[in-house]
Amino acid sequence: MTTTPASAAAPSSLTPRILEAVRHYGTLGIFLVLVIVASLWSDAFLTERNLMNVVRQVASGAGIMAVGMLFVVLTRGIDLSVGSIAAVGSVLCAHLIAAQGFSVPLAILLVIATGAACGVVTGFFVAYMRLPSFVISLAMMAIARGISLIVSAGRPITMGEPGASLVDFGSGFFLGIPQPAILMLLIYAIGAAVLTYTSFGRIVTAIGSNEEAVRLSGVPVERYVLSVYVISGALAAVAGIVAAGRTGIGTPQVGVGAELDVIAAVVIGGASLMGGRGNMFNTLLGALILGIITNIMNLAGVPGYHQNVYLGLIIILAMLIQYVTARSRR
Amino acid sequence: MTTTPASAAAPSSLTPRILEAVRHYGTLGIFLVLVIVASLWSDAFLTERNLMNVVRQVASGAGIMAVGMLFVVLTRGIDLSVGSIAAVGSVLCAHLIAAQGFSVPLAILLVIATGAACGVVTGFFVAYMRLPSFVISLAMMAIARGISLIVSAGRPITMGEPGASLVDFGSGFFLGIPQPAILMLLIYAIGAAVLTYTSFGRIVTAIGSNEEAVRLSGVPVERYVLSVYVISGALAAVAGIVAAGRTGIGTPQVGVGAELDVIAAVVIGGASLMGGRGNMFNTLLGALILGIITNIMNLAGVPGYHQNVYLGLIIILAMLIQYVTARSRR
Amino acid sequence: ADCKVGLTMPSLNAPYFAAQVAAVEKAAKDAGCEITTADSQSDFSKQINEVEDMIAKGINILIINPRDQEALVPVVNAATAAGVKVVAMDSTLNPKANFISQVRSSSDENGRLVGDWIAKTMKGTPIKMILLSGNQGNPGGLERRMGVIKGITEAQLVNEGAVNLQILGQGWGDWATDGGLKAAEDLFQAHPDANLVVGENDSMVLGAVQAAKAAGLDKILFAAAADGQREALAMIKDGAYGATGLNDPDLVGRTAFDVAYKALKGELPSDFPKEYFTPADVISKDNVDKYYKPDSVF
Amino acid sequence: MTELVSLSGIRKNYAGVQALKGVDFDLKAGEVHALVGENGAGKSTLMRVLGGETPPTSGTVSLYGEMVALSGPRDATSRGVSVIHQELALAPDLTVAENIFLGRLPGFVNHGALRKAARDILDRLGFAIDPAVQAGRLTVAHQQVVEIAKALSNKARIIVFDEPTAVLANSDAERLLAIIRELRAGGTGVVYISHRLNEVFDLSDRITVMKDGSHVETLETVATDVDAVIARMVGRQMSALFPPKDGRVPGKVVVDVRNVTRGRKVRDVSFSVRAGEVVGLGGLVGSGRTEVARLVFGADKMDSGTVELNGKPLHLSSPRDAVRAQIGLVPEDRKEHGVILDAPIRINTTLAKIRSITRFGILNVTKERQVATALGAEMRLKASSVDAPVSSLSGGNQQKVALAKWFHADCDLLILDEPTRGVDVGAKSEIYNLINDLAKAGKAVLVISSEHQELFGICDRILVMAEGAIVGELAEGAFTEQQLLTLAMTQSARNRDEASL
Ligand SMILES: Nc1ncnc2c1ncn2[C@@H]1O[C@H](COP(=O)(O)OP(=O)(O)OP(=O)(O)O)[C@@H](O)[C@H]1O
Ligand SMILES: Nc1ncnc2c1ncn2[C@@H]1O[C@H](COP(=O)(O)OP(=O)(O)OP(=O)(O)O)[C@@H](O)[C@H]1O
Ligand SMILES: [Mg+2]
Ligand SMILES: [Mg+2]
Repeated sequence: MTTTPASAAAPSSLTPRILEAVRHYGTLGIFLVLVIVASLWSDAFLTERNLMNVVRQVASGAGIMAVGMLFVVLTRGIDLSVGSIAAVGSVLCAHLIAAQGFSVPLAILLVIATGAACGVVTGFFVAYMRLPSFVISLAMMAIARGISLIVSAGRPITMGEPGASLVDFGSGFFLGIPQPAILMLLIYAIGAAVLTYTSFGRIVTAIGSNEEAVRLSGVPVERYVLSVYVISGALAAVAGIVAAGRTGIGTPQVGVGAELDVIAAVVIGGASLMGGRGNMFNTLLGALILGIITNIMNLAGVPGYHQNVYLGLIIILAMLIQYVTARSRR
Repeated sequence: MTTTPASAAAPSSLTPRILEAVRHYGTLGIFLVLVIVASLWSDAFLTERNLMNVVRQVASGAGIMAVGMLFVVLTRGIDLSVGSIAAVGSVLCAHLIAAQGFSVPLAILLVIATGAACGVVTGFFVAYMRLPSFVISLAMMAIARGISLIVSAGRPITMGEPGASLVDFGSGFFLGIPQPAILMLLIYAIGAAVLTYTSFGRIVTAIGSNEEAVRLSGVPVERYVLSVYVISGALAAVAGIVAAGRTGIGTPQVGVGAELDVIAAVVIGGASLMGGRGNMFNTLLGALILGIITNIMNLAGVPGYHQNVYLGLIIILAMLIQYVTARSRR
Repeated sequence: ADCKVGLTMPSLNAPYFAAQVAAVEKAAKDAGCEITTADSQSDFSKQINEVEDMIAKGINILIINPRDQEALVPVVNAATAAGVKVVAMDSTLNPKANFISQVRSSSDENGRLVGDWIAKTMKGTPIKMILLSGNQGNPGGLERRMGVIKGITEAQLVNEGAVNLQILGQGWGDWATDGGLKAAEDLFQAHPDANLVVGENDSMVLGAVQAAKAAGLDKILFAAAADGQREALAMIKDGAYGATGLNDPDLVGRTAFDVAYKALKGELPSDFPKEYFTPADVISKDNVDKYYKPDSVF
Repeated sequence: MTELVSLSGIRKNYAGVQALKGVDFDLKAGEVHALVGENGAGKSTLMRVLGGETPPTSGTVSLYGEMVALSGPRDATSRGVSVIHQELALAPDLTVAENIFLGRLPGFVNHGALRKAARDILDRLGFAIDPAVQAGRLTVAHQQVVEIAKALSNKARIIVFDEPTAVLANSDAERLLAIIRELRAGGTGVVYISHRLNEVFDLSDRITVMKDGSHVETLETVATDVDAVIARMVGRQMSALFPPKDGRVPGKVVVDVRNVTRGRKVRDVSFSVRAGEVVGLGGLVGSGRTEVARLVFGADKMDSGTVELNGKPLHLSSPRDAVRAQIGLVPEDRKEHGVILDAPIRINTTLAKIRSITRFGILNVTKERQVATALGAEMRLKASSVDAPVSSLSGGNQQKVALAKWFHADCDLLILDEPTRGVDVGAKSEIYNLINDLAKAGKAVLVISSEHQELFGICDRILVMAEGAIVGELAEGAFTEQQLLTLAMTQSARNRDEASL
């Protein structure tokens, strides 16, 4: 009997693309509104110098770490240890260069490896023992903070002459753009490519979307879950190195409380903590949004105690813009 | 025609109960191991005075807030604002009593109402606008911290004579047990009763398991989601009041970073951040476990920098015990 | 020796505190005491817990750098009641509490000296100042900045007969170098006409020095209300950094322990003051050699 | 014919439950071996063993004559075994193409090539599903098609179809059956699990019947008939699948839907259902039936139109309004919308009317157990106890829990969206009886189903939808496949013609 014509509704092929676009514009909308408000609020905002400051601040703050965090969040995990690992990165980098006499490139390699190793520990327990990432990464947060304090004996380590090239990098410009910002953009570009164009990225997304489906497709899920924590740890260490390069010193004070900023950047960028949803471009916007908020408050001279209140209100407003622009999303 | 015998397989009736029990013993197992280790490690641990210290510390720390957090977590949400709301509670309580001349009971009522109001704001955006709780409560965290700084002008407020009854409560004993601890146990008992024996508790849990199914059963999901943030805010304010009672002053420094401790207590207690799973008894154990860890390190004289490392290692070990005892859980 | 020392710090997350810990630990070990150090991680209720735990453990000396001047009062009283010799150091503790003494440098006096030095150095120029504060609600920070402001005001009144001080903005740097850097970057954008940066500690000002360098601002004077961190002293030597107040963690730590130890031995003079200040000074190019030790902990 | 699979003495115990009690099963190249049995008989569990997803407690698995110990799904896949799951296993945030090739994505993904490959497979299946769309945006039926495409793309030699047609309309199911025949002709061995026995007889070479975790009998399809198979499945003779419709007296109009429209999915839909009447809503997949149900239930907002219940206009802004007005909906997506899998049966049962077991907000769990147990018995729910989580039930029994919720809530209008999806014949017949009982008790019932025979068997009249609009109505006596499809398809064709003009 009766073959039915293929029942694909033509409009439905468009819908997801529109929705996809709206999702983009959710974060982009906030971003643009914020930029407009900021430039009206303070003349100093839209100066080249200030904008370069903001991107450099973001690069050595939540920016780079947010890339790793997005990978983690895509798998439905969370990594609270990033700020502490950045501290380890900063301290260890300065220690290796100043006290141990390692060359800058070698020190950087070792530090990134250390960050990755921290990620291996977290990832192992999360992936293979199926323990909740929140608690395990909280434990790693404490451990890494402790290590950074022990290595530095609690005080800043000046890199001095041997670390000059790192400091040059941290404060230098390339084509008028701060070098740390270029590094950050590069990391985002790589992150975006990995997420979109490699099986790794797709599988990571799939795991957050439906872990069981991925497992049943014969994918060794554990390895991928482990990897995202390794990436996050390694990038946190990179963030620590950038912070050291920017100030010329390694200190265990780096990244205290940074985990919340980093996760906030990812979520303001539209990623879901329930996994499977999020992209690099919006995450970058999310990090920039947070950076701009504190920047404009300093420029506009919002009194200290009120800055907290403004920060909170602006974040809520930002999310409301996302709600309005991306209403149909959920 | 056609009747099928209802073939109830007898053995399977046991399964859920066994699993339930194992879930209990996961956290209880950690707890017992920790108590044994602690009493071997330091003679001072198993003294009445020390144990009373620990419960009072937990009561004015993460303990009370964890009850509210469990409700939030059960719905698949997160509330990062608890520490800041506790600060508002502590400052406002002292301000009302010392500067405004309110009576202690009235001040307490007003403060709890304020905490609840903060919860209403968070809950409104989460429940009715469907914005992610992580970001909204992060915003509320900043706002509440700002409010506590503004109200107190950044300085501690001494309650003095008018607040004497509160201070008596904070440092007093009843039947040999610190009064704040009794309050905490009472709150846990009520929380457990609400969770187990009321339709509210049941629906909250169900929302975390499958929000859509609950909505499609005709339940006004939004109201319930709003409520859990109100509970969390109110209990955070209570924690702030207890802290004020313990020290005799209200200060905006209360509860900095407490959110992570509180969530950790809930998760160590076996609750899932993916919602729908968790119970009061284990949450209490989770809070006590965290309290004991720091207590025993102080008793045993673990050096400051190393405490972080130990804390992290003990948390991981604790989770491993949970893994071993509750292996079949997932 | 029955000498068990408990040391509790508001945070270990700052070089100044690290140096203090090192000083107290060394002094305690030299005296043959056993010492336990605890880190309150910026949370005074943690610090209360720590003191409770230490009392339970049976310490007989408590050196406390209190996270809060009021909140720690009950537990300090409890410690004294339990027979512990309590000495506070560095941060203030309400003097109504029962303890032997508090040992610290005087923010007021240091600030006055630093302010005086600034006013002299910038004589004739209207001062446009950027202030770098630690964290909101920190009373120590408040004392430090008010000390400097008082010092400048008083010196200008004395020297010039009028106050010519404008504070363009206040940034928050969380006591750390990168925090100070970020806050200074923003403030320099908003106020390119600034000619003075005052920070509540050296770490933040070190960040501001870099921000100024990056922004190409070279006519700025840098000063900190207190500290004397090694890196800052090195820059004072070079002339890149103006001045800082003397707040020697080593001296404060050692003195605090000595006072407590003497009390334990019953050797402390009965008229020892409840508030003891270590000598104040402003460290500038003129006298930096006296204080600069390239191998110092801090 | 070579032996592809041989399972022998397979036992599987889940903490306390013996899901399989020593089952033998074999599969030859180029045959379709049907596996039938009641809900919970152990069919899916047996296939999970074959797919390497769960190790058997005891027993052996042989592939191509060689004994193997499968280490996991990957191992099974690499040995040419593909299982299409009963419970959909797609990653909703990934595109269709990515889902199809999920286990074998190349290191660097060329999305263009991937989509093309996916489109080829989908075209071969005869479905024009856009490979670039996120899988989560597809209807359940289309998701099922993607699952099938996923298995086909594996070039497997052994393919297990676990109720693949449960969510498909008849016409789409036909297309799938054609594909399976093609696979068989190519030498693939197919295990086919279905509760649609007519399909089983259409397609299979052999039929294995399972009951309560045991192998009952393996029959040559040509040498047996439906009744014999049913008798072995349920352990006795079944007289009729559908209860007699007499004894139902249509009363006054309960629900009156007028000019309801939502976007292009639902266009100007009007109909009414009387008390004591069972009205069917038929049509092809994607014709908008589910959407109509959700609108009447307040789960989605209508652009325009009105719904009256018992003569009073309803303001439907959420399901809550509908439930308060005594409307119930058993949704088509059981797992996502119908039940809370983690929660015990009793909690699911009382969820829509929790008031009935509370006083001042305090639960009376004893009463709840009684209520749920009684309802379970009435519905012949196969469960260890009402405290067992719904996730521990077989698919058919989960569906009964979804139904029980609304029986408990005691609605005036009950909307059932694909109520017997994945339900065994015995249970189906029970559900039909339950629907009949509802009608007899004076309730209004609206049934959406893609199984036309089912609509014919239980409805008093059938509304036919196409492209979001009601295109016709079949009265009792005029129920034929031909009629229904003509209505459903000519309208679609006409619309397309209009569109192309
Ligand atoms: N993970 C599990 N834990 C406990 N019991 C289980 C589990 N999976 C299946 N069972 C039980 O095993 C038995 C067989 O289930 P199975 O899903 O294999 O049935 P089925 O024949 O596929 O039924 P249906 O036709 O409804 O799909 C059931 O009693 C079920 O409750
Ligand atoms: N969440 C969704 N997003 C986008 N399109 C959807 C969604 N749900 C349904 N559709 C589309 O809406 C149309 C109507 O779908 P609906 O589910 O109402 O049809 P149906 O007749 O019930 O079919 P089915 O038998 O699949 O349930 C279809 O074209 C379908 O592809
Ligand atoms: Mg099955
Ligand atoms: Mg449908």
